Amino acid sequence: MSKIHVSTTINGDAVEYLCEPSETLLDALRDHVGLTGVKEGCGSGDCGACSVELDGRLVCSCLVLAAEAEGRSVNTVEGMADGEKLHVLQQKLLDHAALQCGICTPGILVAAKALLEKNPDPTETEVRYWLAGNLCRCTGYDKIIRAVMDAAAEMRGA
Amino acid sequence: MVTEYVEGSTGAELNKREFKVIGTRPPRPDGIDKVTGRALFGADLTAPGMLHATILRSPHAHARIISIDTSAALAMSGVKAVVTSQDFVKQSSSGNQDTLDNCMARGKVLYDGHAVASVAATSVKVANAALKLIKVEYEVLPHETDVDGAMLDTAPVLHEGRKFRNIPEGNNANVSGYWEFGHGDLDAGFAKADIIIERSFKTAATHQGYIEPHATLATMGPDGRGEIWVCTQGHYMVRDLSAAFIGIETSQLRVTASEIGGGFGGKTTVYLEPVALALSKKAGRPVKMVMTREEVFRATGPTTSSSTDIKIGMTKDGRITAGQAKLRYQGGAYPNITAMLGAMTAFASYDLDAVQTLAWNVLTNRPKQAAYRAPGAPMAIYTVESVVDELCQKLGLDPLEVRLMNAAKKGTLSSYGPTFDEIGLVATLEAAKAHPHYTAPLGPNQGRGVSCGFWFNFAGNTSVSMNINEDGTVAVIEGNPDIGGSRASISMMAAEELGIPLEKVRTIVADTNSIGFNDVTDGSRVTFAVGLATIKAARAAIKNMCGRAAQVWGIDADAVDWVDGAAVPTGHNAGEFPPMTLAEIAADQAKTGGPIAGHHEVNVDGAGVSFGVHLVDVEVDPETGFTQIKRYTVFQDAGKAIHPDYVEGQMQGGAVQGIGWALNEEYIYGEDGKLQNAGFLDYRIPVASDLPMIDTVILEIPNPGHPYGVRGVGETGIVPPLAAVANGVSHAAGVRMFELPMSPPRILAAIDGAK
Amino acid sequence: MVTVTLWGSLRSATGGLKDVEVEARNTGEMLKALAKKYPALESVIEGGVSVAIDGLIYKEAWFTPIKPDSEVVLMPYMKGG
Amino acid sequence: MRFESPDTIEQAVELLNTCDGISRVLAGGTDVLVQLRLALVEPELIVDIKHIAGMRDITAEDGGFRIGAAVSGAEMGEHVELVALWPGVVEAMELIGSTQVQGRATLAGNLCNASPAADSVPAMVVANAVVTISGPNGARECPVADIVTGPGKTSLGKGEIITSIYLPARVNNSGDAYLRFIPRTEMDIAVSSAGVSLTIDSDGVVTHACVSLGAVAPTVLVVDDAAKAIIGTKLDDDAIATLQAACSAACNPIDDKRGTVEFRTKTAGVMAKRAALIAYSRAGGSK
Repeated sequence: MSKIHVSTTINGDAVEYLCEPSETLLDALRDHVGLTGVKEGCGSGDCGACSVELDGRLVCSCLVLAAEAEGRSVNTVEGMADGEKLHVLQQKLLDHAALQCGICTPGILVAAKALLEKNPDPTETEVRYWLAGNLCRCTGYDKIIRAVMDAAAEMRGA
Repeated sequence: MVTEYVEGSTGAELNKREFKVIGTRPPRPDGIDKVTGRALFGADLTAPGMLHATILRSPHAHARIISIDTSAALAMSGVKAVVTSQDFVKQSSSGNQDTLDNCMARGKVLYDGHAVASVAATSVKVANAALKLIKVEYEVLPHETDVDGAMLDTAPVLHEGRKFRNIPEGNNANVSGYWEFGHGDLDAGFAKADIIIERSFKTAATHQGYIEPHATLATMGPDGRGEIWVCTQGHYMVRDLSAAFIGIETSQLRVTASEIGGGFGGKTTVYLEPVALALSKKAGRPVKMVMTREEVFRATGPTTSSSTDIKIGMTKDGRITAGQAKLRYQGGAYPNITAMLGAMTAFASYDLDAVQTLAWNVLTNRPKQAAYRAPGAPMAIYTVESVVDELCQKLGLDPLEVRLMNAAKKGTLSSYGPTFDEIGLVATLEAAKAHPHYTAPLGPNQGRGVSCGFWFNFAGNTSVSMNINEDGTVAVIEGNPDIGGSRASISMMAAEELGIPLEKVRTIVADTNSIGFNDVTDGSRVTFAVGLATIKAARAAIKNMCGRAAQVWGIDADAVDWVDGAAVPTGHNAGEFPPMTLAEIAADQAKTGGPIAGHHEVNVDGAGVSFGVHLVDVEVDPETGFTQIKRYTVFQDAGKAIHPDYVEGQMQGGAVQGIGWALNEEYIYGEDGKLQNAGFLDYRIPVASDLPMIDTVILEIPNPGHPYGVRGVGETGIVPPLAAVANGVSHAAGVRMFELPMSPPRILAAIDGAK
Repeated sequence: MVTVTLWGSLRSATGGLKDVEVEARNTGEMLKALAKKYPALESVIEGGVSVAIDGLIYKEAWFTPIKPDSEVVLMPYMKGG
Repeated sequence: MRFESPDTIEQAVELLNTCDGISRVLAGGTDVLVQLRLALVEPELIVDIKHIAGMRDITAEDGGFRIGAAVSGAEMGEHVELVALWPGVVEAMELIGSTQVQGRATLAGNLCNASPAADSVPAMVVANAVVTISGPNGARECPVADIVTGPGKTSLGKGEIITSIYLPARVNNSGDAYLRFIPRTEMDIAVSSAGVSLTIDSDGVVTHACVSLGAVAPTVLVVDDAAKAIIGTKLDDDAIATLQAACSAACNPIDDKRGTVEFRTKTAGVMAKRAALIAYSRAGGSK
């Protein structure tokens, strides 16, 4: 069985990798591209730790085959900061102490970014439902929700 | 002022101290790595030549292993090593042997998912294919997963012929532990009561539910020296057990803790690490192992499930006259002490003349339980607090007033033995009573629940080193994995004590060979114990620096004090020399005698105890039994909140884990003894949309045992929510609930049953 | 002499006594004296215990001083999560 | 395993038809990848249909909408006209999984997975949705209600692929709704569910109704007695009670880890009642 050659764009860079037909995008990002910021918590789309944007659409990379990324564009947490400058969401998560262990944080950030791109002024309820697929076991979500709301406010003002 | 603390300070003195860094909310030092994806967790490391290993697990709940034939797997292309229980060393302590047997079944498999063999191969795919070639012949045995069932004489015996200590006559061979606590005359106490309520409760086993599955990378060379990289709450524990299990000395094994993606008690033991090390020893190459989520649920740390009888007597005006609890906990296939902890904590919130708690720990065909945040306490206190609430309801009394009337305080003989010193329960209850939440109006189908909670704090073995760098910065080296922001709070305590800005301090968690021994990150111990050792290490460094200044000034070392980050002359030399700052002393250290460091190694004592009170408003849909949490407030005594954000985070996280336990989380076993919900889809932890904001009120009743008054805060938050939510549901639904989780089918059945 | 209060299930080892007296100046001496006076307690102590002295809980600390009027409670070995 | 992403439906059909082993069509992949992960299925061939023209389009047609087989739930939710016409179908689709799953999951996939608890199917059944299928013998059409034959089983033949689902036009004063019961607010599989579509006249009297139930039988139930109970009424309390009782009476559920027979039976009626009230309000009725 031969491997599949995939040409794709990851965080704005042209990237090529070889993958097996059964490998997921999550496996490819972590094992072939070296982007270990994308986390695996369940492998079944239930926890959201592996969230990435695929052609601008929020998805679980564990539910995408690596081969499907051919010709498409993938954004991960590693692409959020601009060099030394953190994305507003990253800064707000720090400011609000909205992370404890940090394993869910990359997925939360990618998901929250996708939300604010679609809805710059979400209500608390909208943030909570949008992030319902991003499990966090440490924080009880309180500080995460506050951080996302605060980031939204700052981004609207900017 | 001199940042000195007098040994034996009372709480009042501690309250007077003015802090500069403690109590502020700076960003966490590991934060940038975690928001950029750079932080390295258990599964994130790779090594050249690395193999991947996976585990063959039992499909049976209980079976004798007749034979294991690994030859076909070993012959497969790409397979480099196979191990079974035969590849590990027999242990002298029964506790360690149990842990080893849980890592790799010996003789019998005791639960669905019990590890039987492991294969290291060139890829996960090859390893999994090889597992299918391992032939295991089983003799399937009858199984039991229920605690009450396992105590029956007809129950299958898990450990045939094994004798457990202090088990009274009349208990069967599955009872692995028995304990009694209490004081006073129970009969006389109940005789004084105007009302006595007796109830029985059941709670389901829950899982810690950390989002990061267990992962490790182990390597062992032909020289017999090994290294392990692992997500764990205690890398010294991993070192000691892994070395013992494969029969090498601890000095030959170096363990480095990765960032840890949640533990909550579930990463205080080993599962994969000794297996990966044994495979690496055989294969001569690094071996990586990462559990799937299904494996995490089937084979790691759930809590105990429980079955409890409670009897409490009360006078009409609300005084508790006597309390009795009989707690039966099953903790899976091996002995543990969780029922004992339940028995010690059940009535700890109350000042009682007569109290008795009896506890049985029972073996069942389920995974070996692991600690989970205040192990044993949430389910015990749930039952007591439910009955106290029912008594208040029947007598028409205010639940907080009744708790205040009966609250344990300084001088109370605790239900588990010792007399309490300074504790914060009364202050916490009063804060709850005064809070607007307590008197806010409720809507239709809504109910308000209240519960107290109690948990011990632990301390233990701790080592801290502190290097004063030439540029005036400080490196703190400690050995406890940071699961909730402890590097921040340790840095803050170092900065406070040294009198320098926080940004000059960097704290790292060192590997097992780089600093002295440390107990596991558990028992809410790290901010307390590592903080204490850090403060003392700083004092050692300060003493050294004062000595250097004295030498430079040509005065007596005793004539130098440390004020606001600088050495100053005192006594008759006062004002004679300008203060010499830490940075100045550091810069000249080579000239004044060499490197400056401070360190402290100690088995810390003096951990306080911790109390919390939770208020919750719930709304129950009378047609579906669905419960919504409308409002939640946590009141907890932190002693002294070093970094209030992280204290709040612990309170909020604990509360939400407790809400999950109360409403939906449970291990569901089929008749076949197999776990039916080994995934986040059907093991339902709370999601963001299930919850309101979790409000917090931090109280600070200083712990006399810590220089800054710190109490552990990590665990107490999970104790009250079970009863608080249950009491709220009982009021909202108009029917009392006696079983957790209060899933919608259970609530609806109770509502319909009461009609 | 110090008075040591035992947790309930240990009474079978002391002939039903809940409070026992031993000669000791610190926890290590107290534990040794207990094991000597009540041999049935030896294996319990070896298996690991905690000691509460005047309300503070100590684990495996032999040299913690005990005053004659101290409240001393023998407790099981405990562990958190 | 082989991965193919053909450009035409003919190629896709040919690939599937000539594959001797197990094959799977990949649209959103939210079910297929989970099955692969758990090794519940080890297919020889995966055919990604997202590169085939039309598969990712929502097209207006005869007053209704044709939804390509690879259109995600998120894309449906963003289509204002579709949401206005069949709000119940769209909300049913959008209840499936998380935001992340919505970015991938499809109506066609939810249908072909053939779970008794599939959220979109009861909603599509009351909408009289029609499926277009391509296969070795050309194209054919089939009502949604006739696709699922049992848990995990469909009436699709070898080599057949659903290419689109058509949601028809509807007369004025019509409304639909879908509700499900889950133990949390999100991220669960339906324990019981109900879809209702109805039309009212100018007086607010129901002239047409269709009521379906999910997760309470091996396949979606259409409960004619429940529809009859509200036709000719203004959804007064008696009519609603009769509808609720008819729904509960029609249930034939199982006991499992997600719910008991009693619970499913009762809550299915509750969901139907509540869905009917929402559909009535959407049709312009007021109570």
